Amino acid sequence: MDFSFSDDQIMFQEAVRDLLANECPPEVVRSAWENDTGRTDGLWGALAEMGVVGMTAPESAGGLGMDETDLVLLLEEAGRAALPEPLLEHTAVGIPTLAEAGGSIAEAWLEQAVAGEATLGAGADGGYAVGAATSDLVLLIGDQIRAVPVAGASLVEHQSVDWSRRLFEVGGEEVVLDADPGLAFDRAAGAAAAQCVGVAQHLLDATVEYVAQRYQFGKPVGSYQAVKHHLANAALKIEFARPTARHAAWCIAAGNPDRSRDVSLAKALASEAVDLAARTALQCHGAIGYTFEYDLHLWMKRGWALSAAWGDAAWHRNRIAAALGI
Amino acid sequence: MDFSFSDDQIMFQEAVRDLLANECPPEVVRSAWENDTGRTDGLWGALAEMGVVGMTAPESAGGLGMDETDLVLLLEEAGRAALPEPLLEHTAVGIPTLAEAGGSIAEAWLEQAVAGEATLGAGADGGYAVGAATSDLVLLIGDQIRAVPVAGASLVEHQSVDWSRRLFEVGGEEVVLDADPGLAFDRAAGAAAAQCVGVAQHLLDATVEYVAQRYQFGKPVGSYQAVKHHLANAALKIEFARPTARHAAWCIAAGNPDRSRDVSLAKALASEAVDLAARTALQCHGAIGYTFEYDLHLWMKRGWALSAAWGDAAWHRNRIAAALGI
Amino acid sequence: MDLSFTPAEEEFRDEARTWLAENVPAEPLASMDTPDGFEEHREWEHHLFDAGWAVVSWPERYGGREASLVEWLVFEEEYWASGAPGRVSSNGVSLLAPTVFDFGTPEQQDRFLRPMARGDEVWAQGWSEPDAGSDLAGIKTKAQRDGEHFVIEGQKTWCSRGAFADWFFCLVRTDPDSERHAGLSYLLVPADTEGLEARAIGRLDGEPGFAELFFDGARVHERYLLGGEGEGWAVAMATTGSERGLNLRAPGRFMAAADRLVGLYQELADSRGSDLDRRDQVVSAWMGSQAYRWQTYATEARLRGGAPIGSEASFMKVLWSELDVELHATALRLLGRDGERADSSWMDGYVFALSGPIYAGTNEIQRNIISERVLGLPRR
Amino acid sequence: MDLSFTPAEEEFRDEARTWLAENVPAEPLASMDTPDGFEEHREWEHHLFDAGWAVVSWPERYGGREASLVEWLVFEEEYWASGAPGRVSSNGVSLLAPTVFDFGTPEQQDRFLRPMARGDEVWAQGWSEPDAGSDLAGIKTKAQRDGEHFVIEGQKTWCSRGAFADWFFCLVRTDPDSERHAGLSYLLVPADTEGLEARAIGRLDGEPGFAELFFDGARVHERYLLGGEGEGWAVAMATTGSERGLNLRAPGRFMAAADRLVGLYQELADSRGSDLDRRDQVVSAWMGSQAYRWQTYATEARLRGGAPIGSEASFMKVLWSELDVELHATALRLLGRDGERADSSWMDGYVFALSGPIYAGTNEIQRNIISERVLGLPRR
Repeated sequence: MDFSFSDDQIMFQEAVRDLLANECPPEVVRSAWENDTGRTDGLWGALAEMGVVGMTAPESAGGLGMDETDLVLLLEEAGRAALPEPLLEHTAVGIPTLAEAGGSIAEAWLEQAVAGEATLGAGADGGYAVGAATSDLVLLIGDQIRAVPVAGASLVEHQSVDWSRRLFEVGGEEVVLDADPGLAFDRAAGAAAAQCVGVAQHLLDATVEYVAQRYQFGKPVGSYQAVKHHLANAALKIEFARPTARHAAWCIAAGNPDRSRDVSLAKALASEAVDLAARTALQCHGAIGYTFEYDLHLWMKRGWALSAAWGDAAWHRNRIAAALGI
Repeated sequence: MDFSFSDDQIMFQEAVRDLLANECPPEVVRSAWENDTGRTDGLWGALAEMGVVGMTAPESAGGLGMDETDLVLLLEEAGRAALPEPLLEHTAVGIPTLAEAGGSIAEAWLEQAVAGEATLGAGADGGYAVGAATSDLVLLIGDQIRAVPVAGASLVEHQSVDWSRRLFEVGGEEVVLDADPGLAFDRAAGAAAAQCVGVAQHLLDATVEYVAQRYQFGKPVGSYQAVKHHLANAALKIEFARPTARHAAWCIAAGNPDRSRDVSLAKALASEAVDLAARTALQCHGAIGYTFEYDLHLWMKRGWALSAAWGDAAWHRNRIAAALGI
Repeated sequence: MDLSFTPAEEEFRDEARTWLAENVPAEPLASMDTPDGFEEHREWEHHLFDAGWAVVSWPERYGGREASLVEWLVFEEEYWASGAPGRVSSNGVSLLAPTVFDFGTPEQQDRFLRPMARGDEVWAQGWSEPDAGSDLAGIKTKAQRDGEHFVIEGQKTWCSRGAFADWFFCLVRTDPDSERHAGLSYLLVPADTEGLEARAIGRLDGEPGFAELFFDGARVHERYLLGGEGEGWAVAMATTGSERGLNLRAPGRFMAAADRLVGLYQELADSRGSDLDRRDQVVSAWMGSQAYRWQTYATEARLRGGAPIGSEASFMKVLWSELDVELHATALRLLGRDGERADSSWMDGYVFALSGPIYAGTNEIQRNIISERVLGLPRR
Repeated sequence: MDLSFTPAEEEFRDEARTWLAENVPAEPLASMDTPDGFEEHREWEHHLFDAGWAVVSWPERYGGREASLVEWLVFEEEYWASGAPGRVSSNGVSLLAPTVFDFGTPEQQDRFLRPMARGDEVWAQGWSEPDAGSDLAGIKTKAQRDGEHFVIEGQKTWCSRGAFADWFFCLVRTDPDSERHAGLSYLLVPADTEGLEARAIGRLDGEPGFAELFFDGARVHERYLLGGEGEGWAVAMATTGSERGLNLRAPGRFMAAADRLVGLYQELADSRGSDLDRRDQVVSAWMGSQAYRWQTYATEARLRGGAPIGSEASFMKVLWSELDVELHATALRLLGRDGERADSSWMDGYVFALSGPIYAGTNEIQRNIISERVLGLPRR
């Protein structure tokens, strides 16, 4: 039992954090809100250069042969930066699922995807695939996994409250993958949990910073016990969600038999954490947090969306109950 | 639409409040915790003299011909004083149910009960009848109402956490009453709701008083915003439960078609109010509230018991859902 | 206590219901936080007013029908149940008008109330400033007397629909040497005053629902002073009572929303089976709206008996604002994959609801008021 | 990161499980807050100690087996899962012992640790006073030096099982002119000291679980001073860290309780059908216990990496204490008509759990610590 990350893992995390701090400030996130794609200029390429994009592929396919325990810290960073790039769909779900499926579909797509030359999308079957229009192959995960090449597919777009999340209903010619849909779903839910933790952490950090310098009635807002306890409650949720998200990543990587149950534990707690962090952040900011010009809402809305994506808290609680036999 | 009580109703409430303030202080409640009966010496007789005990009977049977809207304020007072007497079982449920049933059973028991010479008990069928051993006739309310004379009945006693509530399983010879069991149940649930409101109000009042004079770190505990907001939250729950309990009483008295749904509204909110008031009271008192010698626990435990009795919050929420067609 | 509605109240309800059924637009209007939607809503106010439904509890001379408070509550129940549009005039009618009735001169009442009620003049609130939000007494905007005029310098913010409004009701500092609650005055300012610029700020949903007001030598005649010079705090606090209390958000609004939520649950349950965990949240919303309803009717009786609304108004503010958030959050969760979609009335409602615990005195301040003024806990 | 248990850890788990299965009493012991139950629990501690399971993480010379922190956590999981009795020695072992290890002289360590671990000497905490509960620095009990002795005058309260304990660890004011945190000392006091009287106070359940201590010229030798004279605050704060942190309430305790709650739900669901609203509360309890488990293992790695436990311990205190209340409240609700019965282990557990958010620093104080020391918010 060793919960510590290796020096390499920590270094990788710090490198990604530095990249995002420099290259993914709020104005870059805003650009993805306003442009045609919902994506940034160049960030995906930079992540590909660092090896992040294809890291979950075997080395034989040009990847880094890394697994969910390596990826989980990067997903937290992606959440913290509100990164509008398909790290979940492509790196956490698409690549390992294609590698698992093997065969002609992997031959056709995997190496390109690892190199960042093709982008993989993913969505729950009957749900929406985020960013399908900027993907090349979309995996629709239901009772089975159907892969739909975007060239020639029919895409119906809907607007998300997070304008960088372009939602698509996807139809078209498909190939059924020889891969475990339950595992693919858990990869998505686990990745969403890690991103929720990162989003929640940013919301908390930004709010702590704001209330420490905002004065009302002659004192910093952050010196009022009500505000302190709001933020302590958000911190508590995050503190206990984060290890479960990391543990879920390990369960996926290690093939733990309780994987689905413990991914649900993580996603339910992470959804609840980001929901509370978003409510708390807005309430402690007051009116300024309610404006479009102020950046806080970029994270709030990402949090709302990710909290509901790949099963919301209630859905995962039901799955836990089933696993417990109640 | 007029939510105001008449001067007579208010005067009756004040008379009962004065009586209980004088005759039912905590040491009298404690006596009922320790003695053989779970009852007080003389309080039931005093209430009978005031006409409270039989107030819900028609005047033709010696009662005051009053209904639930007259009784609801007195039930709140009974809760506020933690009165260990069967106002719910006897006055709120037993007498009107017997009067409704009529026939030989009413002839045999009603006038005695109105005069306070016989005591009526009540319990949910399959549940416990509180104070059955000091009753003369127990009504067991289920799909039908079964009346069991206590003389010759078999009583199995269990201890409640509120030692004045003597819990009995009742078996024996029975008569099935020609009265509506749903109405009798709602009378009990509605009365429990009103008592919960009273218990919660006392818990809040006692805690406000304590934290205003208890100093820690050089300030009254009640000046800390965390304590203030705890108490504000309890006050909120009570503020919104009380009118629904009074409205439920009116629904019963007026034969409102939504009676069951709106009794459930009241009981669910009142249960939640007293649960929160009890938690808050203990937390804001700290260790002294955790001692047997201090009086707070008399109300806390009454609150725990009444919150669960005649359907807890979850049970009544389910009933509301059914009434709403969901 | 008689909680049935009288025949007169029932008749009033029927009349309102019938009129609304015949007149409420079949299609929802555009958002009132957009320029076009604002004008659509203004038209609707004209229509309401001309039929006598805009301000039912007001005197007839200002366009009301002198309805009782119970009747007003009944009207609100019917209004929101009918799916009628939001009230673009509500800041004027609910927040400013009670103050005009209490503090206005007869001339001011005659000048302002009727156009306000008809939506001919839509009002926005100019109280908050960048450094004075919850701490309203920190207001810095100055209005210096110059003969019969006041000359205003400063900045206001978070004025809802301030980019479209015709008038502003402002709290300004008329005594330059004063501090905190002293030396403030309550001024009514036409939007077209020279030296006043309103700039839109995007709200959470991206619509230009807020404005910042920049005053640079804006001159306002003293006939637009509401209440005495330097008595603005007392006048404002009267308005604050209305804001939190019975006037701004009647139970009917939330009863209707809860009923729609129940309907949404039924509709979705038909297509994908029941879901009892979420069902309990729907029940919570319904319970909250009903609790608010009965507490409001109980308060009505108290007020009719001569009691002031007082600090108990804070109970209502906390209840409806938190109920509104939970109710809409539940709807979004029920919607599943569609919960994050921007183009849903539930998302619009959620985003709007989120402002509730902040405006009109944050809920933290309301809980302070409850604990200090209702429960009597020590201030420090 | 490897979250599988090593073969050695698994072997340790098996050994503990096997021993517990063979040794845990079939019938629950009487409450340790009664005189008879106290002695039954003391016997159990002897038995545990003699088999090497009383203090697994301690050095062998004091009766431990030098287990790692992970192994201790594993032991706790197995211990509570086995249904073994509560630990009557825990105040000594969990709260005092870490302080003795850190601040005790070699003589004190040799004198006290082994009898403490075996339950030969059961310790109670003598910190709180009638006017110094959460505000510990308000302590007034005085211990005046008289040669090699301290002479104690004053009163302590809320000493758990203080009516039965053999020793007390007390915080007293040795500098009569000092105030607040200065001038305090940490004294170990035998229960049979002349001039010390322990009077039982009834706990919430009516059992004599608390004591008040009355000191009237009680003389204690200076060899029983733990840490330096006047340095009691720093010494006490080290113990407080243990109280809130990893030592007092390990996740295993709550994992076992959550599993029992799942079992209770299953048992009752068989007899009266499912009840999804309450089921979600059962799931919440299970989730809370698991979250605490993984957060604790993550903390273990952090500590192994050299980080201090620090203020993050407050996260744990809030989590387990509130989880414990909710878990038991859920059980009582599941029990329906039997929920109010006094003669159930769930009611005992509920009543005990209610003290959790109060003792060892109220949860309000823990939230202050989280916000000020972890998040860095301004103190005032």
